[in-house]
Amino acid sequence: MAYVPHSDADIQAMLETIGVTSMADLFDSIPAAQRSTAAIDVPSALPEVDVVREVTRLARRNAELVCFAGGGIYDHYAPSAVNHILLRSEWYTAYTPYQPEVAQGSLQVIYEFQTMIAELFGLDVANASMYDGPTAAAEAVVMALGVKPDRTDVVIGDSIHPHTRQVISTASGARQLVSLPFGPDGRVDLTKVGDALRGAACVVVQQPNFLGVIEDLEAIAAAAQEAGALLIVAADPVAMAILKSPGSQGADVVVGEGQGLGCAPSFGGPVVGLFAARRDYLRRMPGRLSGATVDHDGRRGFVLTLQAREQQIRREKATSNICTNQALLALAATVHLALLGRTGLRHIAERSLEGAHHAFDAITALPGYEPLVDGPFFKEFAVRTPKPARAILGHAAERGVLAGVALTRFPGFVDREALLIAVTEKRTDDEIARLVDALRTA
Amino acid sequence: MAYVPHSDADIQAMLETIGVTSMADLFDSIPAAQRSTAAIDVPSALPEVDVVREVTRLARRNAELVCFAGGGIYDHYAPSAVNHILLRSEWYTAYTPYQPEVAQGSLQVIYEFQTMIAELFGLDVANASMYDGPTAAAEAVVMALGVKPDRTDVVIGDSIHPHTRQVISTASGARQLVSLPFGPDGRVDLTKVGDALRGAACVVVQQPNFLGVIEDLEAIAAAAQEAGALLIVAADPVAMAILKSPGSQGADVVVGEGQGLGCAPSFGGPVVGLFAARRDYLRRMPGRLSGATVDHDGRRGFVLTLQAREQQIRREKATSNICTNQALLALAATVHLALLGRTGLRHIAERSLEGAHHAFDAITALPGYEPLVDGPFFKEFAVRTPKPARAILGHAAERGVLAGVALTRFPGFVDREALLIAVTEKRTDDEIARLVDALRTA
Amino acid sequence: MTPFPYQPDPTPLIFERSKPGRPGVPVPRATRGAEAYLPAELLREEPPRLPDVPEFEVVRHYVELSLKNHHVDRALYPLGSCTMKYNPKVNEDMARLPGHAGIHPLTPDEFVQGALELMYEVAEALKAIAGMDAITLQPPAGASGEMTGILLARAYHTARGNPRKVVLVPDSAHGTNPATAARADYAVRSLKSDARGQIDLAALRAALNEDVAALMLTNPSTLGRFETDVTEIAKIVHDAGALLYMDGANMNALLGRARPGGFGVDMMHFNLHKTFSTPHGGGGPGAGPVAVTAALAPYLPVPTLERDGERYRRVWDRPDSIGKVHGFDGNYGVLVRAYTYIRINGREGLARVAEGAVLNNRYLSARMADTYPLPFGPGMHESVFSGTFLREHGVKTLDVAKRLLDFGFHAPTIYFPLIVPEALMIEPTETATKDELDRFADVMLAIADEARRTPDVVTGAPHTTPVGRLDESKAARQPNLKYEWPTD
Amino acid sequence: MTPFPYQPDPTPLIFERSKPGRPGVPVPRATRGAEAYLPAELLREEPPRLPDVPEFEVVRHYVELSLKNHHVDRALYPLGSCTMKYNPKVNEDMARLPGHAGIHPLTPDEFVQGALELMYEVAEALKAIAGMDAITLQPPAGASGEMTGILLARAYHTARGNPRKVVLVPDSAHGTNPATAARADYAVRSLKSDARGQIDLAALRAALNEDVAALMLTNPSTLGRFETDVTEIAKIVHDAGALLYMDGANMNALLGRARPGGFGVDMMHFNLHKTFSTPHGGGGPGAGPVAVTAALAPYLPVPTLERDGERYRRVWDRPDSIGKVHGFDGNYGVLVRAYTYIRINGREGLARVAEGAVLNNRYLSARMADTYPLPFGPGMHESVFSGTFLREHGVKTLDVAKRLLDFGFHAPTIYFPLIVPEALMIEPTETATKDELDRFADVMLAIADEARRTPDVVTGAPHTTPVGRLDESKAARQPNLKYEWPTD
Ligand SMILES: Cc1ncc(COP(=O)(O)O)c(C=O)c1O
Ligand SMILES: Cc1ncc(COP(=O)(O)O)c(C=O)c1O
Repeated sequence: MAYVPHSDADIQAMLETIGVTSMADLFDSIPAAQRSTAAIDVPSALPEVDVVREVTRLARRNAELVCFAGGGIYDHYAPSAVNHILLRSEWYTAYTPYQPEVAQGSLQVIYEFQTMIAELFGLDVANASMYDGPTAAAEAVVMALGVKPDRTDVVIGDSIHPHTRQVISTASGARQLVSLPFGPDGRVDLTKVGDALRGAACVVVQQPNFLGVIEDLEAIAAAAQEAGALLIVAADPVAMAILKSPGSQGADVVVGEGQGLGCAPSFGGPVVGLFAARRDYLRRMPGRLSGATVDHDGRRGFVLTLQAREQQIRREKATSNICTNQALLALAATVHLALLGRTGLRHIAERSLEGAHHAFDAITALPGYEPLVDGPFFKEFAVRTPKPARAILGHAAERGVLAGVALTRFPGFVDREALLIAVTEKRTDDEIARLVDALRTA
Repeated sequence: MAYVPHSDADIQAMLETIGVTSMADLFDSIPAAQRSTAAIDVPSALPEVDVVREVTRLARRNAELVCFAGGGIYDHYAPSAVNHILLRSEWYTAYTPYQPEVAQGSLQVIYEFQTMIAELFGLDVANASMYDGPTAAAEAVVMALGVKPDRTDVVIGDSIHPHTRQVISTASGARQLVSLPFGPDGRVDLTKVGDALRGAACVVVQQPNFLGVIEDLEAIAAAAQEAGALLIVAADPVAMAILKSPGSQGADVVVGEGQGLGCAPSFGGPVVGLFAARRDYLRRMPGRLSGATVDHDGRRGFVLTLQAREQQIRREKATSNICTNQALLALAATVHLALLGRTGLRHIAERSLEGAHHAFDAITALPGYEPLVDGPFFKEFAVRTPKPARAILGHAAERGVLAGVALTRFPGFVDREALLIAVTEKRTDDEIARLVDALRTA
Repeated sequence: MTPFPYQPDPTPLIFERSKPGRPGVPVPRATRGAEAYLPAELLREEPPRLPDVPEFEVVRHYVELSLKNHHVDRALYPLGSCTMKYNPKVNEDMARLPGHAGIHPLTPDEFVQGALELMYEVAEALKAIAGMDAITLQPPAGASGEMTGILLARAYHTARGNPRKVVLVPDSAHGTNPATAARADYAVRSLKSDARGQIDLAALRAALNEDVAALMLTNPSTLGRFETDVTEIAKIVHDAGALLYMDGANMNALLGRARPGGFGVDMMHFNLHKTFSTPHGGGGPGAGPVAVTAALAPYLPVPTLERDGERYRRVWDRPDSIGKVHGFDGNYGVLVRAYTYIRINGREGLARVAEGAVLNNRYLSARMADTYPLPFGPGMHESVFSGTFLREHGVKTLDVAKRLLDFGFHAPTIYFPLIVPEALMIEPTETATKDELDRFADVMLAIADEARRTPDVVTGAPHTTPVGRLDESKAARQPNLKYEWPTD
Repeated sequence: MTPFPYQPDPTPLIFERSKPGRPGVPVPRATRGAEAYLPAELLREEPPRLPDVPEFEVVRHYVELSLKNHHVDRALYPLGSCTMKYNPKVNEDMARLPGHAGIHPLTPDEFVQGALELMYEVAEALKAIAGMDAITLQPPAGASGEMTGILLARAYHTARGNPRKVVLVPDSAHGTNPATAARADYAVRSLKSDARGQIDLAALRAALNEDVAALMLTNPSTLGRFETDVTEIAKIVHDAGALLYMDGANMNALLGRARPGGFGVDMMHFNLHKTFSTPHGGGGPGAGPVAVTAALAPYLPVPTLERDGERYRRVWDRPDSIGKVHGFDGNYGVLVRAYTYIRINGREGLARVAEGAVLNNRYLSARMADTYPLPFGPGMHESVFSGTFLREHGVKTLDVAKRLLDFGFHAPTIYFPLIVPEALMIEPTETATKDELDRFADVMLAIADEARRTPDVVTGAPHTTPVGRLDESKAARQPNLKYEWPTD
């Protein structure tokens, strides 16, 4: 009743105009056997205030912890203005910009977003967003398989996020996933790359990788090129402020999880998948694209373009089945990056880097905590723990700290008693000290 | 630095255009002796995220308590849509609508607000808002003194909120405040009204009064009229959903605290003062008024009108010195009332009434808790306590309950060990049970 | 003349506003640069060219751009199939509570019991509405739900020895259906609709064989009409050993009135961003939970959610699972909104939603049908009109759509479904008031009239929008997809 | 043509949208009606005629109306004296934290230590900025601060045996100054400004005697100019036993550059809604803290705030206090915003604010001064131009103001201060970018040009706003101040 706006008189008048006598008549087209009469088994209607109380109760059933967990979702700070922009109903209550004349706001934002993502990743074109980082990676694999129709192998670094691997495996239709091990430095073992790549459509690595380590992309790119395989890199856009861009290092497709750009962790969603590629692959890209054009008076305007790639036009021949994407989060990322600007993003990256290194130094100085791998890392690192990582997490949580992620929870890492610890610019020295203390006393 | 948007190059270019060489030169007009060179003694600049942390820390230093306190500020629920409207920068970053062509939004809202307040209070005209309930009462007294230039007495019911009395005394310039006692039912003692009013410019009472009791306004109005004094009533707008309006009962001016209409308690401000009067007093009213008119094409539009009452035109002859008012809160009240509508406000009032009576019954059944007065009450009531009220508040707070307000904190009530307890529609049966339990175990 | 609110034309790009050296939002800084911690060869030389724009100007930029959008909070947004209903404001607040927005998906279960409880309750409600046995909340949108469903079908068939090769898709289906099936490595066979716009049972029987993995049925169909033969269809499909997938995008018509589980559906997706009022966000996010019968439950994505008394946990140990279709547990923030909506409506309110949706659509259809023909009759929650009658005036459906913009309405979905020529697919949703519907009907009739009298006004529309019709072929021929910095 | 975003003209009143029997927001209901608890004679028979409008339509109504407002987040809002600077978004979030927005003012002090600490810190910061000894945060706006100040003066003088009778107010002062003094039962004597637009020392000396309670000085003055004789003025005033009140509305020019306490001010108010970036809210709320010297401290309103170590308390036992000027402790929510602003800026940033404010104004003045004369020269943070040169074309300052609206800018403050004929009082604030100032200057010059070439365009302006110039005299002659329901 809350949101159906009619009075009884309205309803009567409308039924009359329709020419039926009751609401029930409106459902006549459902054969009697398929009509259900029993009430839906959900609780009774509640006033707004009571629902607020209930949903708040649930929110409080989630512990409030100082977050050192990463693994794809990072507790970066989103400036307040991001949310204020998002709260304008012009943005969040609009649909996909199918009528460009009344959607220039959304279309220009997508264009700006595409520009920013392409720039961060060092590539020619980026799309309007994918569901998240892992599904973007799966789309990239599908694209690569399409580009290389005679190849079926997909080579995946073991240093990639296990969830990304799972999503690729589930959702890309890839037939053959070939593993690429990592060495003691946590980086893809370059000596194995060449072999693995023979006959592969693509190789997928992550930058920085699942263990936080920065891969030697140039070497991997060289090997991929040599083998005629596409190089797909799943990159952290925040790291791009300081690291060489994968595009400049030879990647063909760069995907990524954009959550760190102004999106709340939100238990993993909604976040925003990033997808950028070399221009060569433009017409094979998944997802929406906003392009600049002009109206009849020559005014600049934007439209969804190259739609002949998409399901609404191409149906079974589409490059992807994606329709609804994560537009609002792409807006968040765009506003976020605009607010931070060139130097702001760099400060955030450097501060995360510094905090992570301070935490690393302090933690690896504790007895029993040792680096899992020894490659250069950005804002995240893995340490072996003297006790089961899950027990340490419980101990730290009692002290109000989410001390990272237990590697044992991931396929491929189940026997590694280690914590993956992420430090963003949001973590103060004090909080890092609390973390170290929690680990020490665990 | 955060909000000064220039680059060094901008600053250089601007200084050049101005024709000075340094920022310091811009302050040359301040004689050297008056220039200060020492830094302002406030802490250093902080990033936004750190300030959020700090201000959040302060927020958490305020206990989160289930609120049974009233005394002018009530924990009514504001539907979510109120705040969403208020968060549109069109509303909160606008100034007073001095250029009506680009402020029709604000002006129409004020007009709607005036209509709603006049309707609730049963009077002819209402203004665009005052600072709060007590200052609105003070303005009413000033107006009455102006209407009755040969009278100096202001009669005030002892059953009015002590803060209102204090503000009237401080800010109205009233020379003589005459007290009107209340009887055992908590209502103004009608037998004393006639006498007190002789020679008075006005009488000020509150509906429901400070003790929650509903006054017999008709009788007071009759006495006031008889004595040629204005009747000023400070009324709770929420109560107006079910109680007879003071206007219909003979009040000349009705003021009120509008906080319960969609404004957060916010430690007492910003809230919104309401002011309505009979048409006779229109040109003596304080504050802004939005009036309907037409433009050159005959289109309806709104302007600030009758400004000849106001300080920006009349300076020392103005009806009040008010300039900035509480416009945004008036918008909140308008949206709130529009969302609730005729039946919604009634439900809220009835539910508050019912909750208060349930709580009253349960509390006065406890040993040692007795009604302070026995008149009919709306959503608030006072009970004598078996122990000092402050101690009981402490005990209840440990149980997460703000069990009301100790009457002893107020001038005029310092020797009354009693709690003033308010129940709004937001309080669940469960919460009321917690309150009763806290009082029982105190 | 420039319109009000004043809009410079065009709004510059955020990059065009950039001037180096201007401060952004104040952020924490490191004491030492990246070189102190990382080898130089990993570091970039030039920072990415993000714009240098002060906070205030950024805010103004995106406020200004926002004004160039139509949106639900302005006026009717009658996009058929999209269910552009009111997005309650309280949903937004709930999703933003720190206890919901701030939680990390890799937090051990014992510290996110509230989130798991909420998801569990959403799952239970959707199962009850679907009349089905199990569910996954992981798919982040409808198309992802479809994908999940078809992968479940593949797993199901594979477990029975033959993954099969073909998925049947009616010609009236939404583009995501065939695209999904193809993406899941099935051959797509299109099924022609019959004269009623429904599944042609004979054609269905003919198409079915042991290679067919599933039929993807939309019910109500994209014509807004209930597939009256659905039980028969289910039987035919099941007899061939295939599965019946239902695209539940149109559940707004059925809430509390019919349960897909009750008419033989094996798996279906919901669009929470349609039926359950979560906002579309200018294109997303959504959520596409997939409900299934017990036979398909073993294959659901990991983790699944289980309850032990008051405790909830995510279960990963599901050997038959298809795996993961999202990096984490789906669009949780969307689930919070949907949960809020479900609780405010409650059992009574949800049934009213379907009533209101059908009432509003049937009313609007009744008001328009004398002028705009309905080749297949009015639908339940949406109706598909045909604009062919305007051809004689040189006016197309596209023109009507554009002309609507001048009256402050959004256009309907057009040229879909494909089986209606010059289709105008209108879905008012239950949250439109009668006044709004009347205004919209009046405008539609007025446009038909204009098309007869002053067709140029219609074919030249829109006239009042920030830009006029845009050169789409130029956009496609010379793709300009990002800003090019001036080379200086 | 209708503008975009489309706006029906006029937007109906919310009452005109009402139709009985439609549901509003769902609220809790009592089990029994009011009659069950209260005697019938207290109850009204007819409910107040609030509108019956569904939630969605209410939202649309106020969204639509919002679009008819100019606001800071669109473009320059150069109202002199009003300091329409950027209102940082984070301020809004902080004020809405439940721990700030949800607390009750009558909570015992021990449970609101955070609020008291915050207020204490704001008080300390403002005292440091003012260079004064004590402060009250209670006044909810500037005018209320003035009132508080003058009541303090009365208390001070009364304690010394003679409350005195007169308050001196320069002719350039803001209207609230004389209105306040009169309201506090003082006779107002206006002081004519000298040729510099400053206090005429001779006139001041002549006006002073033992009946004068205070001089209300605005510094920088409403011309934006520093009162260079201020120390001398203070001395003269003090020698007569009077007090010097400073209207601190223009503190944006002085932050960190000059402290009123350092030049002899006895009491001053701040406008947090100007200098400290809290939004104006379409007319309010504000906050007008009053800082004073030790001599005036005993009279400050109750409660005052005290700190014992880590504990804060409100002190009511102040026998000499003037009492209360607000029902509770002032506009706390505004203080939270101001505190956030102070902490983000910090000591370095606050000094930059004044620099930026003066730089921006002087730059804009430099760009405009060749065309628009500045009778008293450019000001610090604001300048007052005169539009008399346009008279010969039949164009008034009002016309220029209206014409600006067509270019998407708000108008300056006009016809104030009274000592400048055809005054245009422009304050860009420090948050305007150079680009914005250039655009504004260009438009101002273009309008002057139009005034010469095509004066009708200027005198007929605005041309693009939702309504044209409105009939103000009709509004005043036939006051229509509320909706009248049709009598049926
Ligand atoms: C009938 C139908 N099916 C499927 C979809 C796809 O859903 P989504 O956009 O959430 O991926 C849509 C979306 O518009 C639809 O209308
Ligand atoms: C110079 C000056 N003094 C006093 C005031 C009054 O302040 P407020 O509007 O907050 O009451 C103003 C407000 O515009 C002002 O500009």
